[in-house]
Amino acid sequence: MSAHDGSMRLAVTDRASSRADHYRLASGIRAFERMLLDQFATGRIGGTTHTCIGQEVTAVAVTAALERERDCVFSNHRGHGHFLAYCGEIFGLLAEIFGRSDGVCGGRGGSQHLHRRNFYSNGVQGGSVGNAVGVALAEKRKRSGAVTCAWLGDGTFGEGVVYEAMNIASLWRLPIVFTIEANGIAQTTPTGMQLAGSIAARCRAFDIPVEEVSGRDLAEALAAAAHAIDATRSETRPHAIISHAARLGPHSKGDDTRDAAQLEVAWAHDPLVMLRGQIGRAADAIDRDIAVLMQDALARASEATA
Amino acid sequence: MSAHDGSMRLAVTDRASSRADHYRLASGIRAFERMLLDQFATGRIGGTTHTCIGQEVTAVAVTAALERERDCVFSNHRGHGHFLAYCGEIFGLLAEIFGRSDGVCGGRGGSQHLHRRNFYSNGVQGGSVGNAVGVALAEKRKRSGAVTCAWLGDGTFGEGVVYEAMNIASLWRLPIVFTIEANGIAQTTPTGMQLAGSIAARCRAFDIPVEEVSGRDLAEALAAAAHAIDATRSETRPHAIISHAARLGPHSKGDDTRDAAQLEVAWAHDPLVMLRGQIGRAADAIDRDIAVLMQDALARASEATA
Amino acid sequence: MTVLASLNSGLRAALAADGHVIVIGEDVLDPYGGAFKVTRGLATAFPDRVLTTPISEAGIVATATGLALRGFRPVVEIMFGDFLFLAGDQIVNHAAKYRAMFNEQVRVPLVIRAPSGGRRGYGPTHSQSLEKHFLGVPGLWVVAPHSLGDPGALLRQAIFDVDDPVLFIENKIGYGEALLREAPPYEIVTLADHAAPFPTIWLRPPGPCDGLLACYGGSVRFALDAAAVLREREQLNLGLVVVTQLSPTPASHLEAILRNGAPAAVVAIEEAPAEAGWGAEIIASIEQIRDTHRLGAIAYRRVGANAAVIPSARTLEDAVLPRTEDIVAAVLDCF
Amino acid sequence: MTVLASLNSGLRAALAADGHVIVIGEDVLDPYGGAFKVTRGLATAFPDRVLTTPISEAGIVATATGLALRGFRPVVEIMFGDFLFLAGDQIVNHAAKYRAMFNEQVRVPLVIRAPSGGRRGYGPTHSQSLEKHFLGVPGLWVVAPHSLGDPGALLRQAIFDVDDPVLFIENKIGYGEALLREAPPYEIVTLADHAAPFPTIWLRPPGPCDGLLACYGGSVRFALDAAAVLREREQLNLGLVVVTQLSPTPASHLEAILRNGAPAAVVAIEEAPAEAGWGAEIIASIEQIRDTHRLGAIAYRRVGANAAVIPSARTLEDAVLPRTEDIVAAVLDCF
Ligand SMILES: Cc1ncc(C[n+]2csc(CCOP(=O)(O)OP(=O)(O)O)c2C)c(N)n1
Ligand SMILES: Cc1ncc(C[n+]2csc(CCOP(=O)(O)OP(=O)(O)O)c2C)c(N)n1
Ligand SMILES: [Mg+2]
Ligand SMILES: [Mg+2]
Repeated sequence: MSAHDGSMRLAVTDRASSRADHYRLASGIRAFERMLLDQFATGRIGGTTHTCIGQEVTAVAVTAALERERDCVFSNHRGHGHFLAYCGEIFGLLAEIFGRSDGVCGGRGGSQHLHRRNFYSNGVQGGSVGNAVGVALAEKRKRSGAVTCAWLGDGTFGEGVVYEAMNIASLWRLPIVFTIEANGIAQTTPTGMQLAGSIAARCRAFDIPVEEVSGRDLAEALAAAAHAIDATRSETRPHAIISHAARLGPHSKGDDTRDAAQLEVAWAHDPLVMLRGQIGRAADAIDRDIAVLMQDALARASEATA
Repeated sequence: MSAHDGSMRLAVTDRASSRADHYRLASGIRAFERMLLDQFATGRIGGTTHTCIGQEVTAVAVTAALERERDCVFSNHRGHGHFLAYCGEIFGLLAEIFGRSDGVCGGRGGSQHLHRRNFYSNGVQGGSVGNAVGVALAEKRKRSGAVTCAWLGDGTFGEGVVYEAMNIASLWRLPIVFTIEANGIAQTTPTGMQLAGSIAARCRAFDIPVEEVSGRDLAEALAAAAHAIDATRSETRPHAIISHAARLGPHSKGDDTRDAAQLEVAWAHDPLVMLRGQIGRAADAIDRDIAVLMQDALARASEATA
Repeated sequence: MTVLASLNSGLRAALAADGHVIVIGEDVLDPYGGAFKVTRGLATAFPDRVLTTPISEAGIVATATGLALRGFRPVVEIMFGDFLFLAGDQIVNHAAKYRAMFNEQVRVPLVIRAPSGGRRGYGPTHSQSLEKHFLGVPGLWVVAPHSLGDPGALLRQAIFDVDDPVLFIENKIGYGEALLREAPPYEIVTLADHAAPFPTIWLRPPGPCDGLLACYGGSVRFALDAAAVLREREQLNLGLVVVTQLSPTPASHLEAILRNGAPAAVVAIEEAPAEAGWGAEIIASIEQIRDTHRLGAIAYRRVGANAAVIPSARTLEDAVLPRTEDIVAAVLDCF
Repeated sequence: MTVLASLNSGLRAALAADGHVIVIGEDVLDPYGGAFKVTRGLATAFPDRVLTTPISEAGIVATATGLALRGFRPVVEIMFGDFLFLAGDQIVNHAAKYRAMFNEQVRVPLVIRAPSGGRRGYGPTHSQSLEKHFLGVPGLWVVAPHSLGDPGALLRQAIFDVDDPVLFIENKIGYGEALLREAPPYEIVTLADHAAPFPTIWLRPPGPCDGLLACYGGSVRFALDAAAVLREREQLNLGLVVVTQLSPTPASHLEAILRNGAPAAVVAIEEAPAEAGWGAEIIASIEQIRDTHRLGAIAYRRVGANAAVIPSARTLEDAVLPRTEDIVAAVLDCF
């Protein structure tokens, strides 16, 4: 018998959740991503997929600080963690990536193009940040009180539309949090080879206050995210969160050009290991549960579609 | 007999020029623009044209600080002043705007699309700033020592490609000066309704040093431009000049929606009047010369094309 | 009533009818009312729902797309159609994609208005008709008003009756044209159906029809003139097919017209260079219909601009853009 | 030798031949060598002239255009052809405009490479063939390599022999195809001339020709397969017209082929939805030639993708994109 309730979900977390709950979610995301890479390696899935190994804690922390009922999320190409932290739907996502009709978008969207309730993503860098600004404008006009969280990578600061979006958001005082995952790399290009000045200064130059945090420390990230999101909501103006956490896996599948030494250093600072350390022995049982959940999800996703 | 040598040119200036020479050029640009507006009013020319009345001193000061033989200029929709400060060719420009085959671009380009030696312009906001970055890269690779001057308006900071261009320029340490005419308006939209934060902070966020000056004061503008241009050349990295001077004329022809009081204040600070005050009585003779020059240019541009 | 007045009152009616309609664009506020005055008076009447923006074509369309995803019905003005490519990625990879790629779970009811076309001496970057580059994008409608229809009603149709992005191509010169309630000697036949809801106006000449002029937007006037010249000077009896829905191709309308009798000649007219343009699509579509219904051979011609940048000088511009004489010549060339 | 290897060595040869050639794109450095490996090894060999960039499609093309204005011959890689619209304004309103609008006083020798097409499960925004949206732009060439030509030589031709911007459309699946030196049973005829310098490959079947398949780039393989099926199964003898120069339309090549005998059927094949696509232009151009030379009637068909967003799921994607069977069916439908 399986160790979960059959819903094939990870329990999502909020500000009141325990460290163990956050760990369960973050570790679940990690397990999901690893499973995907395995499935790629065996040729069971094709196309392209960007895993967020190393960045799970940021996804969990920021999403926990959102109000999941009303807030909106616009994610990017590397969005599995954002998606699972938002709704926990392991099977819906896996089925989508498997191209099944019972995937969250019927297999049409695939890894990079997800939609569920108030969650959206697009695989074209930058453009979705502009769409997120429109979502924030819509919610402001509806007086829903919703904050919109726009996820973007550090490399995406190369795209001009990001600045058009920040300018409009700041000018019109829209309730949007630009959540920047500063993993120090874009595909194969280190940030130093693609970004002049700094991301924080760029945001501030648009009059957008910045919270810069380590994406390794759940408590720090959660506190900063909560602060930024609350301020966004109460002041009705944009804020930015910059979370530093290395991408530990490949860009897509097996295409990592960084050298072993560099990766070793990065892995030595794995945020998940830090979080695991904080919850002690409980982690083992959690991870066993997760392993069963993944197996079951994979088994079901491998069955013929009804 | 005409008061000029028949070349139908305004004498251009450099750093060593006298105030009177700068005045002659700036006043010549003003006279040219006024003549154009008159021609529009009488229907002799059609289409669109953006005059730079009020901003002549900036054009003269910045261009005087360039090395006219090797430096490159990429201008925008409001480029007559930039063009005349660069090469002084009254007739070539007037003929171009009249759509004559002896215009600098054979009448094809018109007011917004000019080319002469190392001078280029394009009427699409922002894109030409990116092209200017490429020109700067070319000159850097040729080791020509040339600096490229990219002209852009404050409103053009709405366009994303401007940030892509600044990022590349700063990252690759290109010899380019972003010269920003902060006239406080874009077509009918005041800067406060289209720009969050500040232009200076935006440039600095890309690690681009900024000289911010009043475009009313020739000496100040020239000194700042010289400083920025010299630093750009010697450090081989981009700099920005932000010059504040109001647009005193309409956006294009007769389409000014600002109220009379606002315009009156702006006119009370006319940079040309300030410069005129500085050179005293000599101005009268200069202006008489210029009037003759304009008349002759207009007469010739009104003759049938050879 | 001019095309401009009709568009302006159509937009006003749309704003009045539904609080979800939001007008967004550069310099759209009063007293200016937009570069071509289509939004004049609207900001005064609906101050909260007419938003002037920074100069950010991509950002504006992106923002409007987000609004549409969340239940609004935004109407964007791109100041000059020449700048559509700046918003091209937003149109093609965002607005037009979401509905299908999110498996029909969302809608993007967004209208993007773009004043287009030349003949005003605005030069190479402010005179183009770039709509041909946006035809055949899955999920995107492209429509063009003209004086034979009701431009304001068309705009309301684009805003309310379609849940997908609509590119709405206005012709700058066309703004000043008076609406035509009748068009003697033609009988006016309006074709619209579920697959092609934006009406094609078919002008049937009295008597047997020697050929068809297919046209849209800014070319309608020239087609009418050419048909008049050919009627008077050459006793040629031409019908006009005035298409409003440029994409998807209104094949059902074309079919209805052709089943009424195959013309000996079809001349497709557009203001852009004809290469890979709207006329090519019309010819290919008609050929398919002709073949299906085993109709007789048709002589086709395309009339468009020279394959050239549009010069600023009016005389040079006139030589580049298609004129009535070019249509007349093309028709005569068929016979 | 594969198409990929040919392109890679062509680019290498271009870099070696002329110090003005500069390769610019995202992630083009070694060891990665670009998302599709076309630039692999080049940064190692020419470290100073292979520039990796920020993720800035417009900025990259803008920069390259400036370089070209000042005497360089840049070659830009857009990582996925899907992102071409991000650089669309730069291509259409900057690179393609300068030469003409500056009255022939400047040149913009710029090549923009764009890996395009689907069939890899990359989903809605990473699988498209958007080149049809860039056809018929005055001042812009659009070309597409394929296994029947010499892709590397074609790339060098685009870099060196043309002083205008060239959009160079590579097909992702096509990279792995082996170059075909011969194509039995066809005779290979190469057509190129001053107006259309990029060669059309005409595959003439032995004996009388029942019809022509017009195709380019990623569709060539499917056209060859379909022709083989039809030959064997239906005894139909088809020729192939493999176009390389997508724009301007190589009308002179088409004319040369048609004057050799009008085919009963022409089927135009492309990977994008056919509406307002390349095939429509080919059909309209051939109709013009047919009429000029008073040739017999031709039955036309267009084969392209469904008018749909390209799904991620491979099975769904296969149902949307055109396949050999679709071409076979289209040909049979003509007879
Ligand atoms: C417009 C656009 N250009 C290029 C790409 C290809 N691409 C996908 S992910 C990626 C790197 C993104 O880097 P970053 O924003 O730092 O996010 P990360 O992958 O590091 O999470 C690139 C270049 C794209 N998807 N969209
Ligand atoms: C891409 C683009 N969008 C819109 C326009 C129309 N337009 C021409 S000038 C102008 C205002 C420019 O303002 P700014 O940059 O401040 O320059 P200024 O006119 O004040 O000198 C606008 C919106 C344009 N030319 N290009
Ligand atoms: Mg990154
Ligand atoms: Mg301004």
